[in-house]
Amino acid sequence: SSSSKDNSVKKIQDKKTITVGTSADYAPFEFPIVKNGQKKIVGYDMLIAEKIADNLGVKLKIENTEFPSLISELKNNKIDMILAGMVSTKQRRKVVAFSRSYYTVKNVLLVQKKDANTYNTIASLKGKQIGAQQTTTQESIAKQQIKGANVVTESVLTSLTTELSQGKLAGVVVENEIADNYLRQFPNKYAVAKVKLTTPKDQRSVNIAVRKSDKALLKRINKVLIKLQNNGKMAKMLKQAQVLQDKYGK
Amino acid sequence: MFGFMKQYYPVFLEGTAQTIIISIIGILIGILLGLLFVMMRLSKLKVFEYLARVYIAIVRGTPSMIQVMLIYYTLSKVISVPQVQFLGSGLDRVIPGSIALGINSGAYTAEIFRSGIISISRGQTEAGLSLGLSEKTTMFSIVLPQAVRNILPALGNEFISLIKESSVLFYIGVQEVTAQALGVGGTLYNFVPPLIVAASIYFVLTFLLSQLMQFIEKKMGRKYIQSN
Amino acid sequence: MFGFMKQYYPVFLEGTAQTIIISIIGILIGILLGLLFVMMRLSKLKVFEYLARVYIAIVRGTPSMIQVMLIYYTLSKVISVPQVQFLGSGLDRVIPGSIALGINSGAYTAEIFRSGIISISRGQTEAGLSLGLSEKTTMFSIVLPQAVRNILPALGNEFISLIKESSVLFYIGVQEVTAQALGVGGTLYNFVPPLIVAASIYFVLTFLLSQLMQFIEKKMGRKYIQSN
Amino acid sequence: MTVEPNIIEVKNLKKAYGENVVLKDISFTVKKSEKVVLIGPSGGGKSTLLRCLNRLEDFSGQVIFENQDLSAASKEKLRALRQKMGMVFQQFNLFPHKTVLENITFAPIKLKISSLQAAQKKALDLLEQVGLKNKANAYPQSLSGGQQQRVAIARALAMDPEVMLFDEPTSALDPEMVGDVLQVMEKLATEGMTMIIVTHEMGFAQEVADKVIFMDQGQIADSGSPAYIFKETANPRTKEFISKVM
Amino acid sequence: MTVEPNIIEVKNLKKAYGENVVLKDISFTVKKSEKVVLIGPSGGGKSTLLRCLNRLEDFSGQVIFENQDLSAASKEKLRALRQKMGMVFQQFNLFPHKTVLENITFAPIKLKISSLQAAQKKALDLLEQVGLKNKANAYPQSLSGGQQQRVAIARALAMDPEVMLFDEPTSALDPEMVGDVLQVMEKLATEGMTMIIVTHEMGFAQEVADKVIFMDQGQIADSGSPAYIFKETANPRTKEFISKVM
Ligand SMILES: Nc1ncnc2c1ncn2[C@@H]1O[C@H](COP(=O)(O)OP(=O)(O)OP(=O)(O)O)[C@@H](O)[C@H]1O
Ligand SMILES: Nc1ncnc2c1ncn2[C@@H]1O[C@H](COP(=O)(O)OP(=O)(O)OP(=O)(O)O)[C@@H](O)[C@H]1O
Ligand SMILES: [Mg+2]
Ligand SMILES: [Mg+2]
Repeated sequence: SSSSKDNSVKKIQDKKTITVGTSADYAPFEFPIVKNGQKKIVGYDMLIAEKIADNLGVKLKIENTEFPSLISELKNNKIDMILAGMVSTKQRRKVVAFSRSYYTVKNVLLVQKKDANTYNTIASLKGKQIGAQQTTTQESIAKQQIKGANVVTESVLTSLTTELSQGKLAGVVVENEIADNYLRQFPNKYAVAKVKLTTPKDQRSVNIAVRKSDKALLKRINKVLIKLQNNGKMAKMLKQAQVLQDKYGK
Repeated sequence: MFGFMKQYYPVFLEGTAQTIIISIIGILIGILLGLLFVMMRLSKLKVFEYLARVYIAIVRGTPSMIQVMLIYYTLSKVISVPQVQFLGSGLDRVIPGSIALGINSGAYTAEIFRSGIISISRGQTEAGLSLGLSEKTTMFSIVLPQAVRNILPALGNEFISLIKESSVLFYIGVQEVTAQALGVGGTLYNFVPPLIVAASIYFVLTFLLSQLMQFIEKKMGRKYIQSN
Repeated sequence: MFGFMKQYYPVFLEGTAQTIIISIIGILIGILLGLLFVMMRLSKLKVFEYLARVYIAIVRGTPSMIQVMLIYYTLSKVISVPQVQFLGSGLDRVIPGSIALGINSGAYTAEIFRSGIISISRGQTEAGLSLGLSEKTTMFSIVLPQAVRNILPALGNEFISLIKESSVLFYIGVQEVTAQALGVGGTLYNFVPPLIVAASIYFVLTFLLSQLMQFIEKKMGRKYIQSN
Repeated sequence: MTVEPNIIEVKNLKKAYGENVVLKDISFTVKKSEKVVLIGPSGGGKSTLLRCLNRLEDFSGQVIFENQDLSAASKEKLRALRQKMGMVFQQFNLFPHKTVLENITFAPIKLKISSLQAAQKKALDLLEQVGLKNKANAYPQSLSGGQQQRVAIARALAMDPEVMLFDEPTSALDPEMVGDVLQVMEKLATEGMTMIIVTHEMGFAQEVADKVIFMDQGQIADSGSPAYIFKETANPRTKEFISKVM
Repeated sequence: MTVEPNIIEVKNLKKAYGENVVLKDISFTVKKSEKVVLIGPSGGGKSTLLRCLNRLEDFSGQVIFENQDLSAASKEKLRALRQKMGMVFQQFNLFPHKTVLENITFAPIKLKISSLQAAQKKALDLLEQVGLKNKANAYPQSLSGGQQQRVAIARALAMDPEVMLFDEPTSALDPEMVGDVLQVMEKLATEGMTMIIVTHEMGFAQEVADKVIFMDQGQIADSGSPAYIFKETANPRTKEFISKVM
């Protein structure tokens, strides 16, 4: 496109590949499955990434690493964009550019089924251990809102939910969609607590991150997102990812 | 590059204290388990020897990260520790975590003890026995004191690697120095400077430990190795 | 509990292959660096000795996880590796990652070589020199072959710990066995069973390696240690 | 020589390490106050035999010491019997982490045979006898080999043994140290101690021995008075060995 | 004895390990075909002196070998000179990872002094001389100490040395092995080899030596013909030492 001042799109098209960075332990956004004996990283984010690649006419390559290192990876040109359920916080906006939002986050507290009605207020969580993934918005929500609780941070979400299921943690702050998936998968094990967590405005929208210099790419990505939203495919893809996780997460 | 330290140094201090504490607990438990398992390993009862061999083989054959997580999940079902906060982490994590470190270290310590015992020539045991001393007295008063002296360098190395391995406790939510560095790195969106700080802290800790070990070695040795 | 394996075994196979490959590269680089640094360490040129000491001290005094991340970030700025996919990870990660493993292992290997060289009595060197052989020939034809044989067990241990440590490459996105296990755990929303699978894989790998080392040891030993 | 009772009887002693039969059917007796010297080529089984006498090795056959069967003795019994047999090793085997005095007093005190005072007094007496009273507070490593061996003898004597077993006590010593140790042993011999000695010091053997046993390939190949073994024997293996080492 | 030129001249040789002065101003000469025996108490510096002669240690003072100053020699020169001095150690120091034959042929082949065939032929000749031709393909560990030492002598001889240095070649041996090694050395002596020998075998010294040097505390305390050292000397330290070891 003529308006772009940089050659970020051209570079990708020359390479014939766009590399997306993600941290595939965050179903249904991104998670590994085995299909026909082949490992694949799938999920809502990956479906969107594919559409972007299609639109650019290039192949999609997925780099799977730890969530906390994704932004470093992007800055070091190891990847071209991040789709990892990443929320566009003020802090992050200082270092990377974000696309328009493709998902709005609501955070909830995932608890054991037996505690479904135990934690109704912030006060009821006083002195309890609450888990949140390190360097995520959930960590800051837990730390800022659940006053009086002890926040435990670890790098992998699953290790937190494993602890929850064993009673080591009273609850884990997770994104609504993930909580839903846990409930669907293990209806007898988990529940969402009644306690209200507010998700601050700047921590609500999930976006795609690119380098600040890659303005042309960002423009292209926003175009794709608008199209997917308008033709209703976005919602379908989320469903599709949930179904996949239900199927493979057994 | 390290300007962030002005703001974040308390986090690193807390993490360092946590690392020191879990390492000390881990080392102590490792020594106790090491003694127990080396006795089992050298025991004439085949069951004991077998159990000790299996323990040592499993610990040495699998990554400590996985061990710590599995031990932590198991231990936390068995022992109950009050959820008191301590240097930014619950004691119910710090304690099983350090025990897990100790269980890991015990296997290595047992092997070090064994090499030390083997290094003391059979002649020392025979001299003890031929004086009519019991096998236990010979082991504890004649062989072990010499063995400990011989294995001090190896023990020092094991303690140093325990300090470094203690960073795996970050997987079970213990906020030791690596966890803190990664947290700060995540906030800064740049891991390199906080990791360099963490590495320097480990370097200082392990350096101090190795100086301490050398001091002990000299002190134990001075008595009886006099060049004539 | 392990029903998921029916579906997910290819992931673990791929991860295992990746672990094996990075370990082999790491071991080879470690041996080369070990040889280089032991020669520097024993060199009469103080600069070399000093450099080797510093390298060994830094590597041994800091956690391998931090080393790997720092080396990776540095290397990836310096050397450019094509981003070819290989067993689920980019070569641009696999290669700097295994080099980082090798740089870590090299320090330990150098110290093992040194202990081996020291263990060969000064008499062997003197016998070589007194025949008019050069110091280099004496080192490479007389001392080193014997040293290598003496240090095989220690080298074996070092290789085993390298295999286990290779799991730190998952921090830089190399999809080795631990990374795969954690990923599968994410899909299953439970990662105890995949971690047990990963631990078993490491156990088998390290067991096979130690068998191999014992076989080599016997083979090297058979020749000349004959009980008379 | 008066006729004394047997203090040690070895009957059909056999010992193998795996396939390797090291002692084949050894029988002999030692009378009270008798000095028996064992000689023979390397690997012949001399050390193994001494170690069996103290049951530091398991074996088949019988070793009867003061009318007690060692092979059948309980652990406690065995410890009591071992106290009555002093043993001196080729490599001295002093405890390097204890002073000379502690080396000598450790067992008597630990086994509650003497009080600390009594044990120390006795140790100093013994050190005086072996000419090392001034080394009481030294550590073994600071002594020469000959001095260490004399301490080892004092250590064994501190238990008031009935028998002393010596396994090549001088062969790890520098030549000029050998004399001092042999002198201590000669003195012991004159005082009437029962002694079994493995040695290559043929002069000493001729002088001190009541009986010389020539061991070869795990067997008693020849035995008799020093005069017999060193001069009269017709056994070709004994003769060959003697000619080599004299 | 004909008057031969000096093959080795040692002038004011001094050697210290840190503070510990081990050799204090040693001077002596060795003539071609001469047999010099070094005796003296342990720690007196005999081994250190031999090692200096081969410049295995750095030292101050001069060692002149065939009119070349060893202390000033370049690395290559030094290697060439060392080839002309065979050295036999107390602990044999055979290369355990090489067969007997390889032990002997390794240096000549590596240094391109002989072809493989020539070296092997010579090695077998030498093995025959020391009575071990049948052990050519054995590894050192399978040999007895005496056999190993004889191989070590053959290894040194394979370089056609002008001088042979022996450092207590028999003191690590079982007594019945000593004779075989001394016999090989005696033969060498008769054949006219220049030899410097540290030994405690006084009988051998008396028989073979042209000159005996008594070293004590890093100095030549006494020296002369065997008759002088063993019988006539008035030096009290020599006399004391001789009385102890004879
Ligand atoms: N612990 C052991 N295990 C296996 N074999 C052994 C052991 N100890 C000794 N032997 C073997 O037993 C045989 C006799 O050894 P022993 O030490 O009793 O001989 P020796 O007569 O004392 O010889 P030397 O004069 O060399 O001391 C040798 O063949 C030796 O290899
Ligand atoms: N590498 C070394 N470092 C320090 N001191 C040494 C070294 N080698 C020998 N010495 C010292 O040098 C002195 C002379 O030793 P040397 O081995 O030459 O004596 P020796 O006459 O050969 O004795 P022995 O009869 O015991 O072989 C001793 O005091 C010894 O401790
Ligand atoms: Mg013996
Ligand atoms: Mg010497």
